[in-house]
Amino acid sequence: MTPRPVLQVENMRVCYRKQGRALAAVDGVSFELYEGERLGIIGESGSGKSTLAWALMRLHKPPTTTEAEGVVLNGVNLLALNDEQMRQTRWSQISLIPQGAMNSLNPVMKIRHQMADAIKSHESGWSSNRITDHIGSLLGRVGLPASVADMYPHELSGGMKQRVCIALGIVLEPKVIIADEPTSALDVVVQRVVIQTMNEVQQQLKSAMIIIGHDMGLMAQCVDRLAVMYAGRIVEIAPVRSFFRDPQHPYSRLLISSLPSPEEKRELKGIPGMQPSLLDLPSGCAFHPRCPLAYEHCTRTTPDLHKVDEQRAAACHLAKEYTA
Amino acid sequence: MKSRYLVRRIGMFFAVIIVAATLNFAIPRLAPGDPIGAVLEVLISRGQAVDGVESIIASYRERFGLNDPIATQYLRYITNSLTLDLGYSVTFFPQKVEDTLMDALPWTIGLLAVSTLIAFGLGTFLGALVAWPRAPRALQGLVPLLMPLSAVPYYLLALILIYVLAFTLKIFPLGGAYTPATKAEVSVGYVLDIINHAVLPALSIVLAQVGFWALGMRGTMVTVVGEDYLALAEAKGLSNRRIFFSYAMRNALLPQVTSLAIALGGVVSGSVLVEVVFNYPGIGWLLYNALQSSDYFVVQGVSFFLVLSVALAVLIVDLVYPRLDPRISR
Amino acid sequence: MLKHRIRSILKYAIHNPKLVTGVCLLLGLVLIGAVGPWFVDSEKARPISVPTNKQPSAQYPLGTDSGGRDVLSVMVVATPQTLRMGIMAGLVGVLIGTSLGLISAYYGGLADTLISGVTDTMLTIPPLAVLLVVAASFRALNIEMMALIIASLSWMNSTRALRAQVLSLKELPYIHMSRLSGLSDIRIIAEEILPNILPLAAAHFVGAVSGAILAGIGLEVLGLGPQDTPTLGMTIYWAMLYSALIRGMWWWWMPPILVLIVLFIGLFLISTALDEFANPRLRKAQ
Amino acid sequence: MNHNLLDVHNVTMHFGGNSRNRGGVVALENFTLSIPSDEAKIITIAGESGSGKTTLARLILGIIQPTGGEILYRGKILPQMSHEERQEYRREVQAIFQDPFAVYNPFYPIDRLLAVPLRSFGLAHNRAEARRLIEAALEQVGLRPNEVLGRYPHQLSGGQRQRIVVARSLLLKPRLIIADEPVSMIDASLRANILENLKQLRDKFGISLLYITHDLATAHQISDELYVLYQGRVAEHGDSTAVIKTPKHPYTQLLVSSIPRPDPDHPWVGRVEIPLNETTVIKDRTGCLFKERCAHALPACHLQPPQFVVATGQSVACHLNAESEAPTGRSKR
Repeated sequence: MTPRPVLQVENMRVCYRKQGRALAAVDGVSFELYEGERLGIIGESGSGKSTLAWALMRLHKPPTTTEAEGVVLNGVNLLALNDEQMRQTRWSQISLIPQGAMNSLNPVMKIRHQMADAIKSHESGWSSNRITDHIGSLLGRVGLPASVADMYPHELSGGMKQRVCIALGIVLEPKVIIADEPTSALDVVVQRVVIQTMNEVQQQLKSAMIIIGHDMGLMAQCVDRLAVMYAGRIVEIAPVRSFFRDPQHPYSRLLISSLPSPEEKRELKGIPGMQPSLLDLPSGCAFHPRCPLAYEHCTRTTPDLHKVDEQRAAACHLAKEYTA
Repeated sequence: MKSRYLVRRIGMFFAVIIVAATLNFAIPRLAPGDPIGAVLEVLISRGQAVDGVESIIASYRERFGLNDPIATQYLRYITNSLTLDLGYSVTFFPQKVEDTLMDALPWTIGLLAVSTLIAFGLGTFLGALVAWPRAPRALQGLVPLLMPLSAVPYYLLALILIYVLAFTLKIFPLGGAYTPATKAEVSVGYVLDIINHAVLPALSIVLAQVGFWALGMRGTMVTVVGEDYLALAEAKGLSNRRIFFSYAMRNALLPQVTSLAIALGGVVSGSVLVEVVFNYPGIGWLLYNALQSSDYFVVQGVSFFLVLSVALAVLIVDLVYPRLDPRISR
Repeated sequence: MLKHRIRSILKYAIHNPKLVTGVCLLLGLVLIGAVGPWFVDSEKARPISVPTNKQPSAQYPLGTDSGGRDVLSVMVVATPQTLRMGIMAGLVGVLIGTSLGLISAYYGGLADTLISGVTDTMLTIPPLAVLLVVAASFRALNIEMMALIIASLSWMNSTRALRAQVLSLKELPYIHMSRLSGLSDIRIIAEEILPNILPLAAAHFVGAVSGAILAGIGLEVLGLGPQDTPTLGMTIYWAMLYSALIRGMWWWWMPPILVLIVLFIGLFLISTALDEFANPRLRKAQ
Repeated sequence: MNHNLLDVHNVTMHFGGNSRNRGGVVALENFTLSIPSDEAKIITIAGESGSGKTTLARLILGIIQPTGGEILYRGKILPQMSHEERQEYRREVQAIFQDPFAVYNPFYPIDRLLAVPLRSFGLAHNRAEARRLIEAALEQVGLRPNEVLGRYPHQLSGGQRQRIVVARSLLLKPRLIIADEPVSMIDASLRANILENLKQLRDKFGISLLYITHDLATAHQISDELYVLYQGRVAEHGDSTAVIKTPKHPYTQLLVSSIPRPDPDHPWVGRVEIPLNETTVIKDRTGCLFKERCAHALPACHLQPPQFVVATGQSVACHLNAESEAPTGRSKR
């Protein structure tokens, strides 16, 4: 029985205003997230991946606009909800593990209160010791002593703060958890512990997870499917094994080849040029200035994300077309 | 961490008082002629027939012990100041300076403390609302109004208020703290009379200060609104009110309380001058009269009391601050 | 290199409504002092030079006071005096403040503990308290003396603010990089740190001028200002002494107050605009 | 007798509190390293945050002075150097910092970063020569001069800015560059280009490099020698390929195994336990610092392990290797 999709995003566009122009940080992104699945979203800085995460929770403020044909979470179109309904949905159905855990916790409030107010703002019936027990067990599940509940953020190390954010993210056992570069500021061993904790917690809850990052190695370790974003668009989406063995989009190939492999000391080859600024996007395929295979057609028409086979899709004129 | 912070703050309190007393001791000696000469010269020039001039001179000569070495004079002066023995008032001799001050102090404390607290509370709340993106847009209109108000000194605003509300519209009395010639007794009428007299002075202090606090708070709120923990609070689906009070304002309050401690000096000076404009019988009015009659030691006494009250207020704020910011107490 | 930077500052300044209004208000006041003497005989600002207590009329546009002075000429003479005192005190105050802030932050150690200790202590002492004792002891106070005394009590705020900014700048990698490029401490301060703190120093200069005038007026309202030349504060003192308010002589005390209010609002607008320029996050909030 | 280019001899750095009482933090303890002056090498100092690697960088650059031991440049410690020697030291020991944005004074265009050292070290006599040298250096690192000169820092990308800093080093023809996390804030795909530039410094210009990083994967690519620091002490040291391929110290093994491999078929093996009271700075510095977290802790671990030399020229501070060759250093208390 194929797992049913928990989240369906259809043609999402997020535009913000800069120097008087509307710029599409996320330009027509569509994907599906299945129950219990871990979807990775990878891209260089400025590719729009964090913008997408915050847009899913409708957290962008005017003048930034968020439109989409549909953002359906468990059958409910989030864009159709009014503010109060959306507020209720946040954290109970879809939660977020922030990037900079360093200052994502309120510095003058105990960890206990920062977890309790998330509960109280959604569940009115809970007694206070039920909340206290719940917080104690959550901290235990992320490998932290219950005494952390009565500490302030400045008394915790970076790794501990990040795990508090994970505990916070699952306090209402949401259907979808978005992790926005959860370990970018952490050392490699602490990063492994945080990822290990996140995976265990996600398996227990059976909730779907979107993990956003820029480290290919990390993605290979903790996602089932991987989407690559470039200049606000998804250019490739595929199961993680076939992605690494047989990347379809030239950008994915270059990303993989630029990685230092611990085996042998081969000559390092980075990707020439840099991520285009949204102010002067190249015509046609946004990657063509840096693409070794680019030809005349690429500079004119923007390739759409088309299926390459049953489970994979790529946005490149050269990628093969899937015929069912 | 906590005790070291306390010791430092109390140490600072005494340092400020000793520096103030030292200035009061040193400045007159830098002036041409000696302080007693200055006092006598004023008395003679006004040809005032003051009975007992000789005893005043004798008490001051003993008081200053002009032949004592400067160091002993200084030490005696400091110990006297610390024990609030501030010498004799020239005009109301033999009344002690500290007693005249003690009579006037309750009025100043009442007026100053009440209006400053109102102004700080109101201004902080308004400033927070103005900087809050989801606050009603109408509040933005307040900002251009608050700005000029906070630029104008208290006593100038006081003069305008007297002219408009007291002189022309006659809603409030022109000055003083109570209707003259009423005896002080604990009755509702008397209290109402005091309040009626206190409204204009308090209003001028509050109006002149509320703008300053609002703009200070707006500045800190703007930085706090951009912080990550606020974005996460919103992502957590907390209510707008909860985010505004316990996440945004709670954090923006910290620099605001520090700026309260710094601004107290200016607040006290401004309020003292408001008393002069309203003939309000606090230490400001006492100072004005002392200057008129060159009652030299009362002037020094008032100056010392000003510093004492500010240093005390700063100490209180410093003791309250760790309770607001756990990063200091723990 | 510099011309590009100055042009961008000017471009920012012109579009900033606060700065423009503030500067216009101040220019208006300066004009009173500069252009006034051509229309008005400044001799009439001296006591008993005109009939007393005259209503505003064609001959005396702003009427006369009980001391026999023409109020309009008093305004023309007094306004530049107060401005001059404020700017002198503000300049000296901010120069002391900036250099102390720079030295204590950049060199740290004993200098830092000493300077910050003195700064925090002096900050708690209200300037008026010290000015009282000084004014009461030195009877004859002229403008320059008052400016210097007030300046000696108005540097603390700028020291504290600039010390904080230099402390944060000092740790930035481009300072280490300049040291690695062989720049001496003096050149690092002059070429790397100073340009970045000028906007804040400018904002504090305007703040110090406003603070100095406030302290000066406070003294004058108590009668401790210069007796020989008319200033705005002394005019208010004489008006209060002769209870002009109750005698309904609005033309005596209203003009100095209006001039002062315009002055303070002008200075306030400029200092807020400069503050926003020095602190980009505030600027974004408009 | 020509001296080593750099000798870091038993250097200790203590912050806060005075050396006698227990207060304060030991950032670096008895660190020894030497760089020959005849052969250019890339030496990597790897460790997590709080391991003392940045402190080491600042010590060698002369930004801070050591509280114990000494740092000799060409056989002389900084205070003993004459003015000329110190100027020479200033020019020959350069740095590349982590944040490519904060290295530029926002008030000036980026040209200043290149022009100032030329002037203060007298490497160019007039503007034309300075311009020529700058353009040549920019081309060396793969940048087109007209694209970057005259621009302000915020108008350039992280990768471009970092390469300009490398170009600056080329201008000064230093003998040693301290690169403190030079690529950690650069996008993964652009890192390779900068690492290539760093390798060129050694291969084409004979400049030795002290590469400081928390990312062992990049260390393996470009460095000859590798030091692994833990809480201010050297856990392991030796040829970089040997240390990464066959790590002997349990901490190095944990570090190497925790590198997320970009290959789904090489997942992390087993679970990593972090002691509950995990704090960043370890107070009890007696014995081996890793004993709380070490799976194979022995009773001997309460004695601080000396550097045991393992056969392949690799030295390890861990009692597990006690049976190998006699310890080099004297056994600590």
